[in-house]
Amino acid sequence: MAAASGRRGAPVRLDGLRKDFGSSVAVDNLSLEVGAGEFLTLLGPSGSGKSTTLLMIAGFVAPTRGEVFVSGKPITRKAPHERDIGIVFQHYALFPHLKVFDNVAFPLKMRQQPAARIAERVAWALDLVRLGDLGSRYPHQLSGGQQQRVALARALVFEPSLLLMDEPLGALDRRLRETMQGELKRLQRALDLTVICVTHDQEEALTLSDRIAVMNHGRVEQLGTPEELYERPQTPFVAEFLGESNALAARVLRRDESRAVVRTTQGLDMVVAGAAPAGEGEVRLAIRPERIEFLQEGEARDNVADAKIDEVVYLGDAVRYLLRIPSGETLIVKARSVAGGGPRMGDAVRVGWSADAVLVYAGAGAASANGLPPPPKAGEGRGRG
Amino acid sequence: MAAASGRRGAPVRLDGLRKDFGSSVAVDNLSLEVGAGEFLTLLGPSGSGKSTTLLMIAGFVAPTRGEVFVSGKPITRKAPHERDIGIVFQHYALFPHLKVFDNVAFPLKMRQQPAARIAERVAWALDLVRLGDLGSRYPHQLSGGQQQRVALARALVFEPSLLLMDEPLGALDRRLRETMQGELKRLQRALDLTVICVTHDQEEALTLSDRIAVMNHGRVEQLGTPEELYERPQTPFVAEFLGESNALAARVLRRDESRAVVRTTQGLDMVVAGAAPAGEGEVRLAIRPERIEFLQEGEARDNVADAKIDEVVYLGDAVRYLLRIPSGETLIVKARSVAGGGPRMGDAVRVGWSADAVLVYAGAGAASANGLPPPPKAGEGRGRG
Amino acid sequence: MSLDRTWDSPGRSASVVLFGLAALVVVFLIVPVLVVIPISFSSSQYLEFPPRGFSLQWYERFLDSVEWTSALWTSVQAGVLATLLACVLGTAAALALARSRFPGKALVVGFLVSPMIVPVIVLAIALYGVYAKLKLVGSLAGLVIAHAALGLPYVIVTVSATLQRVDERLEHAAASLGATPWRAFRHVTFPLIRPGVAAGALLAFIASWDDVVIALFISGTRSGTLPKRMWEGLRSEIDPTIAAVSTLLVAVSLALLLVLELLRRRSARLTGAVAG
Amino acid sequence: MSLDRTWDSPGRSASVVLFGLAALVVVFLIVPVLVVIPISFSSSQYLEFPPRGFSLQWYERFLDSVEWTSALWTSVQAGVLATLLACVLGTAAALALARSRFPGKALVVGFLVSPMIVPVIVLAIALYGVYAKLKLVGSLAGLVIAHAALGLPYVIVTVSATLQRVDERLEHAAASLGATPWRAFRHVTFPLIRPGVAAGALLAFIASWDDVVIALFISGTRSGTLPKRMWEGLRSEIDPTIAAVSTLLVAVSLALLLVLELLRRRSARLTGAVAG
Repeated sequence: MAAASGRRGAPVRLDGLRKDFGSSVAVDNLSLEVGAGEFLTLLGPSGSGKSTTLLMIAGFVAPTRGEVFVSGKPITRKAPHERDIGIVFQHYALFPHLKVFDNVAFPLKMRQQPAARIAERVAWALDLVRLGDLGSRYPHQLSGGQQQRVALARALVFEPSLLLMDEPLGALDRRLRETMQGELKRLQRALDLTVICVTHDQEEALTLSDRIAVMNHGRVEQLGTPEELYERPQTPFVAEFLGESNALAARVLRRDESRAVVRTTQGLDMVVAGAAPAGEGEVRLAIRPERIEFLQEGEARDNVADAKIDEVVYLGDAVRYLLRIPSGETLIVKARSVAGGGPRMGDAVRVGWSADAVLVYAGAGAASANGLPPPPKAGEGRGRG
Repeated sequence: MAAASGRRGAPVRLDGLRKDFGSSVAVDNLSLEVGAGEFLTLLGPSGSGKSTTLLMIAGFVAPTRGEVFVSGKPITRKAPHERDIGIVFQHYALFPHLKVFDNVAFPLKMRQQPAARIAERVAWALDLVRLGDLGSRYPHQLSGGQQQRVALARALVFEPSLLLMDEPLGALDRRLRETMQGELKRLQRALDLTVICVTHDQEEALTLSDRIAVMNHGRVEQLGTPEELYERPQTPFVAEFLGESNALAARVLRRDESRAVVRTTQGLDMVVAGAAPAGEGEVRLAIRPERIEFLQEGEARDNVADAKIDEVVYLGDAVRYLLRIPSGETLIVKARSVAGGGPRMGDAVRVGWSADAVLVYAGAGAASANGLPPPPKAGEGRGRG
Repeated sequence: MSLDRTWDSPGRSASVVLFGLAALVVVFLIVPVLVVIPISFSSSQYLEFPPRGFSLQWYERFLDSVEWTSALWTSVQAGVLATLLACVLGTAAALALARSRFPGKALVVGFLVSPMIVPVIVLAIALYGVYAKLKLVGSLAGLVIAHAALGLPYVIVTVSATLQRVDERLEHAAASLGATPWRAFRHVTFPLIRPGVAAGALLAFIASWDDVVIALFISGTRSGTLPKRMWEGLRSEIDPTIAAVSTLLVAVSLALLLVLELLRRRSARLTGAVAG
Repeated sequence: MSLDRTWDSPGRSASVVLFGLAALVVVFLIVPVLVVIPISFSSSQYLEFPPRGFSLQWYERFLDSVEWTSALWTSVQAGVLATLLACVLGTAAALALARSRFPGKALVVGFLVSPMIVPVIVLAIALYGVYAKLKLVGSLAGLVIAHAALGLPYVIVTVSATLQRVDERLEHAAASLGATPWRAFRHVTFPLIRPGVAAGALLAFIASWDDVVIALFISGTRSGTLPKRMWEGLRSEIDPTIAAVSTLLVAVSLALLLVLELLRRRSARLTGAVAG
């Protein structure tokens, strides 16, 4: 990793950022602190305001209100080229007419560094991304993963106080993505970089981030570590955007301090842990598919249901089942694959899940149908782009 | 699903197909049978010949040698428009100047069907993909998933004897992809379609296919059901292309009929099941990350190792660990996530795996480094495209 | 979701530069041309600006003169026929060029677009030499062929550019759906390249409508075009009818441009901006 | 991996159409032009084909004549200066147009490309009127301005087309890396649109090099261009020097085209076909 840089990432603070486009609010009073050396991801569907936020930090969009602080100093009135922020763009935005070396040297040339210093820094940056020997290639002669690493080297070579990334792995192959995830994470830790990353890809967010801010309609729905968000999503939106969920609408039948019994609209009764929200009694439920287990004869759980297997999808290390239970609900269940075994399509099975596997939210209506199979129009709104 | 069609998919046979481009062989003596109503996927990296094979079946590329049979009749000399094969193209290739209705009606108009019949069939096809009410939109007014379904309706409306698909889900969002996978599969079963699909995405292949042909260098490396390929890959290439694998080079120390003991190049001894290949004694090993388990004090397995956790990647329903064992090897281990628990970075742990979790292949050298983290240049060759 | 194209930046200074330029061009080109228009409606007997009163006398004189009206008719005939010829040949050539690969292709392209490169006066002299032998001088056919050749490069260039943006997979899709190559062209390719063909047609028509030099050499007295007749008019006497004819020439060119722009917008609206 | 573009199909019939067309154009346009070349090397005293013997007499006569050489000098000066002016203004205008959005933008574009649409004879008449008042008739400056206006639309069109293919994110990237707007233009945008600027420059030069009509109107006797001098030469006597001048005109146009093509290929090779 050669002579590491002396600088470390700066802390960043967004203070009441707001952006209106005409009469629509793209980002609504967004405040956020990112610690020095932290990797924070803005995760959300398109139109959630995450890209606009990134553009405001980078200086390409002027906020309607609010202020961006880097190392405690406001930068909102600076032009993009004065901000000292490295950006890795979605499709890398490498300069096609410049060799790899000159691409990486670009920010140093703009800063009028002496040639010797440039050569040394570029070599350092290319070594950092393990492309030391490709300096004389043109970008179009590189593979997608190599281009991505050149973009990274170019964004890091001038030791910016902050690194922004826009869907950094989106253009890569599934396989390559896994390799690059590890590499990115390692670099970020080694150089102690402050990174703000924008993505709509939950896996990218989970694997890279120290903390994730899930955005929706210009606001942060929840901010926390990947585990916090996955295990304890605070809204149905977060539960479904991050990982798969069985979403059900239900009514509270009775409750005590630690438990409640709810009945879904289709008539399935269920024990749920924790104090169910007060009020009308209408609630929304979410259950992670991997929290539902197939039960052997005689095994018991807080909640148990008989079911028929409608569909079996083999995923290699896991299997996803679509079950129909007598009340009419469809449940997604995800289990580890059992070599040469496991239930098959059409089988009658018994499944169970514990009371604390059920997440309960106040409010009527099924937690939006996103990601749930039967109505195939669901999830359409969440296109790329 | 409305009045289903009377026809079902035809059986397809590829007989000794070969295609040379100049001096390079794109497809090499490929023979394959696809049953009526079967979903077969050609899976492979770019340059493996899978796309050329699809183009030869469609009639856009003339084979150098060999014959394509549909329903037992040779079609190799027919022009593409005489072949009666439906194709779903990678980016859908919808006609941008025609409304959805006219896009779907196109093949019927080309066949000079009467207007009433066209209206009826188009309505059937649009209902099939649940887009009945969008006939008067233009393609650019639809979301990616809707466009995909229009392309499907258009390829199915003339009841082709065979449906070809080129990376059918590649342009969709991860979330939408899961929804469409289910829908595609359901349609294929309901209409009893014969489908040949081309993809480089292992997940697409696993979830959709009845059988998968893994291609490499113009040849089929292995043909079988998703489970067969994942559980019993016959070559290191298949083991690594389909799912993740720990690849190790080793030498056979001793063997009997049912077991053998091997020693990796770094000096880790391991018991493996089955008769190890005869010969020199040089073998290649592959172990699925999810077959390696964390052991409690006192638990035993065929193979056991102490390890230090180098890296923890949280995936939501699972966690991927990178372990370093005393002999120096790095192992990837994938385990279900344990709410609020599980080993952490830097922890010392004990892991174990059974003898039959180790796949053994003849031949020297580590099964190519693809997908294995430390040298990050690995896996680069497998770009998109 | 990508960093999109809506940032608020250098718009302002860009607009200043743009307006400055537009102003320059307006002063040096548009104003002189605009001056011709009021003159053509003048009630005066002389070319003068500003005109003293309004009258249509020069347009009446234009319409009453057999010389002028027959020149107009020749211009229209030559323009329309040459445009048709250039469009058919140019579209075919563009398609053939886009879909085939052979050695010497660059040379063939060079030949096809050479009328755009060879100085028009050289072309005129050369054509005159050949046409004299073929007895085509003074014939409408000769003029149409020469003007079609002038327009051909425009059609080839615009159609080729449009073809580049049409995904070849659309033609594959049409074939897979049962369309013969001709039907695939008629129902898929042609509708998608129509904007390019229309733009090429406009440029080809204007090349013909505009041409002075070739018309002077190869159109005879009976078959003179409007610009040729204007040229001769300027030689003999200063006739304010010229102003009326100029106005007419400009009006036709602008009207065609307007029609083209409206067609383009409609097709962009229908197909969602970029076809393919 | 997509269904790629290497299928074996309709190439053959396409090539037949193409060769037919090329043949037509060759017969009607290229052959006449080519005939001029041997004639220019003829040892005969008259315009005749095929020439009887080889000599450079007409080239000698051309170089010995002050009239011809000063016309050549005027053509070169006007061409180069007009091209420079058109390129600077046209590139600035194309950039401003691409990066700004304001009401009436279409109208401004219309003004800027109007020299391509307004018939050249009308333009010539109108310019003569204005230049007469500004005392620009017969001056090199007048000719340069008029020719720059002729070339401007070509530069705007080609540069705009190239700009469209340059990813705006590259400019964002340059800014994020510390480049001021001017440096981002100089080091990123300009190198990427250079092929478009070069193509526009070629077309602008040829528009000037080619022009007969405007030169006839606004260049005086002292400042006549080559095409104007040719025109006058044809009027007075039939002089085989014309053949030599024609050959020269064509040679310069072709040489420029060739240079442009070589530059384009080199840049395509360097940047991997499509920039951005």
